[in-house]
Amino acid sequence: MDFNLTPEQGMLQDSLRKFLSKEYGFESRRARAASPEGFSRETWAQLAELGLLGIAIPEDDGGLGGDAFDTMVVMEALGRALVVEPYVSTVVLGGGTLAAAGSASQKEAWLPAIVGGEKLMAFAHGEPRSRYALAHVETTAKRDGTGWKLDGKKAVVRDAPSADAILVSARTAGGAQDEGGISLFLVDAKAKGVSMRGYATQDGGRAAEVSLSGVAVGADSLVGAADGAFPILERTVDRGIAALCAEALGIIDALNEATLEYLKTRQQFGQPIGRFQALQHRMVDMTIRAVETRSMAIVAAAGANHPDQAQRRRMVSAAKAHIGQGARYVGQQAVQLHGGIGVTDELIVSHWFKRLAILNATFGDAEHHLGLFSDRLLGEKA
Amino acid sequence: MDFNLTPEQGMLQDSLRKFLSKEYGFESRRARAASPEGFSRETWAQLAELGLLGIAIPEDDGGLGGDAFDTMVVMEALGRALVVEPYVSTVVLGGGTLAAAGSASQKEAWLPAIVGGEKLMAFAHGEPRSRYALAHVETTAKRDGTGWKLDGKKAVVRDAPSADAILVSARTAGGAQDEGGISLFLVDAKAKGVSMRGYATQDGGRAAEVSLSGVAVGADSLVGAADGAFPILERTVDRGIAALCAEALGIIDALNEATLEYLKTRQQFGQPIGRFQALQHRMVDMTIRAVETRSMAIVAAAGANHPDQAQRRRMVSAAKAHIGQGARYVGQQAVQLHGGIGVTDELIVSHWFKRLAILNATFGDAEHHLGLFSDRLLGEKA
Amino acid sequence: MDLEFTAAEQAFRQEVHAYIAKSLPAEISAKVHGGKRLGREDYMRWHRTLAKQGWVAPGWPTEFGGPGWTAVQQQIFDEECAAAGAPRILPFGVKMVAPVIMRFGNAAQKQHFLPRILSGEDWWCQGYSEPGAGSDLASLKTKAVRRGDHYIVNGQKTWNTLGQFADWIFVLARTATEGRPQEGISFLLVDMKTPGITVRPIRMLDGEHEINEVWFEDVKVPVANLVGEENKGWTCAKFLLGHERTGIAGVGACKRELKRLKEIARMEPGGGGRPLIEDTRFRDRIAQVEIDLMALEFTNLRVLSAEGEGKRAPGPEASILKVRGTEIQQALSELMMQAVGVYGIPYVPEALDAGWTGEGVGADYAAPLSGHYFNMRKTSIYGGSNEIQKNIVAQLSLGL
Amino acid sequence: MDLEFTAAEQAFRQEVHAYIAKSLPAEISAKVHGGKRLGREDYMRWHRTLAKQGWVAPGWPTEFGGPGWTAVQQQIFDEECAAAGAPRILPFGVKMVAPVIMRFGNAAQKQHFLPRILSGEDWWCQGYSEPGAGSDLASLKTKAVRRGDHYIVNGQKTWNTLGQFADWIFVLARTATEGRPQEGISFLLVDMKTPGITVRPIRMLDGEHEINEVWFEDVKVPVANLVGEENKGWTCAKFLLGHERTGIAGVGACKRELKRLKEIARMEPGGGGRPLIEDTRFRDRIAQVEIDLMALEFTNLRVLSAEGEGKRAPGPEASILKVRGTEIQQALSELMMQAVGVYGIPYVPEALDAGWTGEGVGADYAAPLSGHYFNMRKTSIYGGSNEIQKNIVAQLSLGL
Repeated sequence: MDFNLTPEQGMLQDSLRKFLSKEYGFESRRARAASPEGFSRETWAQLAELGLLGIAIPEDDGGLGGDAFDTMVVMEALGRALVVEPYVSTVVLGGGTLAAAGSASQKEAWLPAIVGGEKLMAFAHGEPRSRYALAHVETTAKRDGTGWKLDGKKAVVRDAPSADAILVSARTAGGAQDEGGISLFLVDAKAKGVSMRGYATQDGGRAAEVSLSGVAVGADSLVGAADGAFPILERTVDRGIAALCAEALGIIDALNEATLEYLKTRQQFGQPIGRFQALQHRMVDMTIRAVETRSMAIVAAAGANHPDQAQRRRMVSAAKAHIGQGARYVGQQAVQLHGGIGVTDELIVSHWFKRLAILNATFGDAEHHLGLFSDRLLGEKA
Repeated sequence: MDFNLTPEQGMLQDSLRKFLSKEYGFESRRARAASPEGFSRETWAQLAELGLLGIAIPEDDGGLGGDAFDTMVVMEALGRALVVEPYVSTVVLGGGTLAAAGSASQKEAWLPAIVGGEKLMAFAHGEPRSRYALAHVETTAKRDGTGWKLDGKKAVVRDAPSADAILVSARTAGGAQDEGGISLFLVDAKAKGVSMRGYATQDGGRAAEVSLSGVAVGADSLVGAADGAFPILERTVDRGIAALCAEALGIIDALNEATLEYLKTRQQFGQPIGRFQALQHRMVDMTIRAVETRSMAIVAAAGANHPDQAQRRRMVSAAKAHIGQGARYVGQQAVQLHGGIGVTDELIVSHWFKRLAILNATFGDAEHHLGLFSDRLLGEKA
Repeated sequence: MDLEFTAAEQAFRQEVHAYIAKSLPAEISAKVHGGKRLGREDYMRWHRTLAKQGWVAPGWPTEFGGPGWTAVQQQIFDEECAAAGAPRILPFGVKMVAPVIMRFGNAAQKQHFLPRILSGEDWWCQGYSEPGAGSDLASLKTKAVRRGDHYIVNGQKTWNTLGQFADWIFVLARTATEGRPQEGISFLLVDMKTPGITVRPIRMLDGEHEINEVWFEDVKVPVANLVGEENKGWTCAKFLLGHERTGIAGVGACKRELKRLKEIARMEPGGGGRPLIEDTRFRDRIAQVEIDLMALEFTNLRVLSAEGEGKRAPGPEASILKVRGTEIQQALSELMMQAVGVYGIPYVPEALDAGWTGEGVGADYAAPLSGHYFNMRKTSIYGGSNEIQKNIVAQLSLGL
Repeated sequence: MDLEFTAAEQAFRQEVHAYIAKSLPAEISAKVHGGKRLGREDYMRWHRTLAKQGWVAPGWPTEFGGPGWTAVQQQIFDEECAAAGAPRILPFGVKMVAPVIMRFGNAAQKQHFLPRILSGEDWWCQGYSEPGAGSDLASLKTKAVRRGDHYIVNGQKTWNTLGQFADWIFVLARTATEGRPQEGISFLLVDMKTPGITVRPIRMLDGEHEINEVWFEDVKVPVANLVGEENKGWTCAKFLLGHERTGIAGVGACKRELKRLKEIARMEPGGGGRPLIEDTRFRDRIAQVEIDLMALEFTNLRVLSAEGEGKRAPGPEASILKVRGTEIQQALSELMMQAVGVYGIPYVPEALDAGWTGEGVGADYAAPLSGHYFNMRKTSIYGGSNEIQKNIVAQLSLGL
C-alpha cells in the first residue's frame, strides 16, 4: 500500500500547477469559455508541449504509458483551474479507448495525433432516452456492404462541436437494453449524415446533440469486436469517472480554501465571520468531506486500473456516489458561506459550484451509483 | 380550519397534566415499570375515574364519544410522563376496534368494562415473519363446528401479559400476503391453547410472544365479517399510529425543554454551554422539528378521523414517517447535548429517547411509511 | 380541531380560482409554468388586473384598500395564484415599503404613495444591503447629510432586485455616526429618476440579470421623503423585516413546483423503458419532499391561524417558516434538475424567452431547470440568511 | 500510488489470521459475534494469549516489548482481530497510561508498570472526567495535597470504564490552584486497593453496568506514583488524548458490524416473503454506510501511512477519524436495530449471558441489537465529544 506520488507524478503536478497558475487565471478562463470554440487551441498546444496529452497513452503509441493515478494528478489540477479544454473527451475517453481497444491502424492514425495535440475527439454514447443506463443504446448500425450505416441520436455529447472524430456506440444486435449487441465506431465528425445542434453548457463548456442519419462508415471504423463493445464502454466510462472524481477533488479543495479565506477576512458584527462556531463547524464538515474525497478519488483511480470488472465497477461506483454527495454538500455550503457574493457570476466560487453540479450529472449522479453499488450487494455471498 | 382545542379538550388537558405532574414523577414511573405487572392497577383506576378511558368510546357504549383529536390531547400528556399503563392497547386499539367493528354483544360485554377500567385488552396482529406488512397473516382460523379453531404465533404483542382479552387476526382464506381472507377474533386471554412468553420491553413496558395452539372460539368471537377484517385492521392501526404520533409529540417537547434547560445551566469553559453557537443552532433545529411534529401529529389525528381510506392512509403515513425522522433526530441530539449524563439510566432523558426509538419500531418505522407514501404516488393522476 | 377548510373558505377558494382562471393571461401563466423569463410588463399587467379587483394587497387593512381577508384566506389566495402560474406580486412595494409607510409615515406620505403602490403606478425596489453590510445590516455606510430641505445621499447599495425597472427605492442611510450602529440610521424614499443614481447589473450565477448594485452620488432627497423620525430608521427596518408572514414559507410556490416535479418524473425516462417516477429511489425522494412540504404547510397554517385570532406569533415562527420554506424550495429545484439527468447540462439561455422559436435541446421543460436550481441557492442567503434566522430563534424564542 | 497491500503485508495478514484462528477460544469469539456480555476473564484470557505471542501492544516500541510493526501492519492486525471476534484489548493500560509512562515516567515506573501492563497482571482504568469537568477537562476539582511522601487525594471521578475489575487507576488531580486551569494539575498512578476508594456503578441507558463513579476520600498515594512533574500533568493528559491513532477510527469493528448487518438483512424477512436485503430501500441504506466506511477506511490508511513515514499527522486527522468513525458505528448499530423490526422492542437482558438457556424472543441475534444501538450513542460523547473534535479541527487545522 502506497499513497505517495512517484517522483514523476510530483514533477508533473508541479509543472502543471505552475503553468495553470500563470496562464489560467479566472478572467483568462472566462475569456476562453466565451470564445467561439469555447476553449483555446493555443492552450491545447501548450498542454501537448507539457506532455500532458500523452500521459495515459501507452509508450508504444507515442504516449508516456501512465495509468489512472497519473490522470488523477492531471485532473486534480485541471479541476482547480476549471480548465475548459477537452482533456477528458480527447485524452481520457477518446485516446484511452483507442489505446485499450482500437485496431493497430486506428491507434497509428489517432494516438500520436492526440498526443501531439493535433486531433480532438468526443465520446458519443448516451442517448435521449438512456438516462444513465450504459446498456441502453437505440442508435443502430446496419451492415452495408463491407461497412456499416449508422442512424440515431446521441445526447449531450461533450466537446462534439470541436471534435475531429467521434466514438459512437450503436446497436448491432439485441434489444434496446441489452448489454450484448452493442458495437463501437470511430466516426469522422465531418462524415456525411453527421449533424450537430451545438450549445454551451452550464459549466462553461461545449456540447452538442449529435444526429446520425445514414452515416456510412467502413469496416475499419469498428473499435473492438462487433456486438462486443459493452465491456469496452464500461471501461471507458469507468476511466472517465475516475478522471471526473479527481477533477471534483481539485475543485472541492479549491472551494474550501477560498471559503476558509473568506471566513477569515469577511467582517460582520465586528469580527471575522469565521469566529462564529456554527460556521466553524460547517467548515470542518466541509474539510472532512475534502479529506474523504481525496481518499475516494484514489479509490476511483485504483478502480479504473483494476483488472477485475466487478472490483472496478464497485470501486468506481462507490467513489462517484461518495464524491457526488460530498461535491453537492461542499458546493452548496461554499456558496452559502460566501453569502450574496457567492451567488453572483463574478466570483469563481459559483463557477466551481456549477462545475461540480455538472460533474454529478455526468456518467450517472450520486444516487445512480449508490443504486448500482447497492444492487451489487445482492450478488455478494454470505 | 381550526387548530384550537375545544374547551372540553382544554379542560381534559389541564386535568390530565395536573394529575400526571402530581402522581407520575420519574421515580414513581420507574417503580411502576419495575413492578411485577409493569404498571399500576391503581393508576389505571384513577385514569378511569378521570374519564380518560372512555374518551374515544362512543357515548352509546358508555364512553364520551371523542375522536382522534381527543386521543391526541391524552396521548401527548401520557407521552411526556412516559406512562406505562396500557392505554393504547386497551382503549385506542382494543376499545376503538370493538366500538368500530364489534357486534352489539361484544360492545356490551367489553366497552363499559374498558371505560370503567375493569378490563384490559391487547392487539395481536403482527407475526414473526410479517415485518410491517399489514396483510401478512399466517396464523390460521379454521371452521370448527359453529366456531373456529386458531393456530399460529403473534409477535411482540404489547401488554398481552395483563390483558383479559386479545384481538387476534387470523387467516380464514387466501395466501399469506393477501388482504382478503383475514378475520379478526376476540379471544379470552385465558382460553385453552393460548400461551405466552412474556417479557419487558426496552422502553419499560411489557409484551409477549403469543402462541395459539388449537384455540377454540365461538362464532360470537368474530369481530366484523369473516374474511373481511383487513379494512378493520387498517383503521385500527391508523388510529394507533395517530395516538403514537401524539405520544411522540409529548416526548419531543419534553426532551427539548429538558435539553434547553440543560444548555442554560450546564457550565463548561466558564459559561453555560448554551452560549456556544453550534449548540444553539442544534437546539433551533430540534425546535423546528418539534414545531413540525405538532403539525404532523394533527395531520395524523385528522387522518385517523378521515372517512376516506386513501386520504387516511396517506396522512397517517406522512405523519408517521415525518415524526419518526424527527423523533430520531431530537432523541439522538437531546442525548448528545446532555453529554455523558444523557447515556445513563439515571436521567429521564435516556428513557424518553428509548421510548421514541420503540415508537418508531411500532406499526412501521419512518422508512416503511415513507415507502408506503411513495408507492401511493404511483396511483396519482397527472 | 379541524383540518378541513370551512364551507366559507372553500367557497372563497372557488371564487378566487374562477377569477384567476378568467383573468390571468394564458401567455403569462405559460411563462411561469415553463420557467421562462418574465418582463416588466408581465408583472405589471397582472398587478393592474389584481388592483382593479382590489386583491393586489391581501395583507393591507381595508382603510388603505386591502380586501380584509383572514390570514387563511390570504394563504388560499397565495396558493391559487401560484397554482395557476400567476407571476408573484413583487413584495418591495406592497409588502415592504407600504407597511412601513402605514405605520411610520405621515399623512401626506400615506396619501401620496399608498394608492400608487396599489395601482402599480410606482414600481418599488429596496436599498438595504451593502457590500459590507449583509447579515450585519446595522453596519451600513451609505450616508445622508441634511442640507436645507434635502438630504444628500452618497453610498452604494447591493442585492437590489429588479431595480432596473423601478420608479422608487427605499433606502436605509446613516444620518448620524454616534452611538450604537443601529442608532443614526434613517429610512428614506428616493425617486429613481433623481440625478446621481446609477443602477449597475450584477450577473448572477444562472447568467440572468435580476439583481443590481445601486450607486448614490450626491443624490438630493427632499426631507419630506423621510419616513418616521431622523435617526430612528432602524425601527422601520426591523418592522419591515419582521412584518411579513403570509407567503414567507412559499407554500403555494412549493406546491406548484412539486406538481411540476411529478409531471417531469412522469415524462422522463427512468430505467428499463419505464418513466422515472417508477424508479423507487427517485420516487422516494419526491415522497420525502412532499411529506416535508405537508409539515411546512400545516405549520404555516397554524401560525397564520394563531395570528388571525390575535394571538400574533412572535418573530421566531417567521424565521422557522423562512428556513424550512427555503430548504424545501431548494430541494425541489435540485430534484427537478436531477430528474432530467444529462439534460441539466446544456445552457440555452435563449430558450428562456417565451417567443424563441429555435431548436431546443432535450425536452421543453428541461432548459430552465439547472438555472433554477443554481438561482434557488440565494433563498437561504437573502432576507436574513438561514444562519441569522437560527440566531433569531435561539435568542428570541429559546433565550439562549 | 498503490492501493493493494504488498506481498509482505499480505503474508503478515495470513500469519495473523492463522494465529488468531488457532488461538482465540471459540466460546469467546462466539460471545463477541453474538453481542453477549464479556467477563473480566474473557478479556484477560485473550490479553494473556496475545501477550505470550508478543502482540498485545502493537503500538509499543520494541524496547518495551512491542512487536515493531508498521502502522499498516497494526491496522491489519486490528482488522483481523475484529473480524475473528476477538475481544478488544482494553486501551486504558496498553494505549493510554503506558505511553504516558514511557514518555514522562521515571526509570522505576517504567520498569515496574510496563511489564505488568504487557502481561495483564495489572488491569488499568482511567480517572479523568468529573461530573463538572467533561468537555472542559481542565476545570477538574479532584485535589491531591502533598503530605510528606504522599498525596492525599479527595474528589470524584466519573465515566470510569470497567473500573469494577481494575487494579490501578490513573488520575488527574489538582495540586495547585493558581494560574490557568490547565496549570496545577498532576498525573497520578493509584492502586485501586488503597483505602478510601469507592467504586459505584452507573447504570447505563442499555441497562448494563460498564461505567462507574470513583470516589476518593483521603486516599494516600505515594509521591513515587507521580508521573512527570508536579503541576505539569496537563502535558501528560494532552499527550494521552492525542497519542492514539491506530484504531481510533474503529475500522476493524465497523467492518465486522457491517458484515453482521448484511447477515441479518439476509436472514430477516422483508416484504413478500423475500429476505430484507432484497428490499431496495433497506439495501440502499446498507450501501450508503458501506461506501462511507470505504471512505473512512482509506482515509485511515492514508493517515497511518503518512505517520509510518515519519510525516506524523497532526491532531486534526485523529479528530476527523474519531468523528466519522463514531458516526459510522452509530449508523451501523441503528440499521441493525431497524433490521429486526419489532424484535428490537423486547428487553431480555438474560439473553446476553452466553450460558443462558431460557426461551429466547425472536431470532437469536436480535436480543443485543437495541441495547447496542442505545449504547453506541456514547461514542460521539466520550473521548472528547464530536463537537469538541470539530473545535479542535477548526482551531488547529483551519486556524479559525
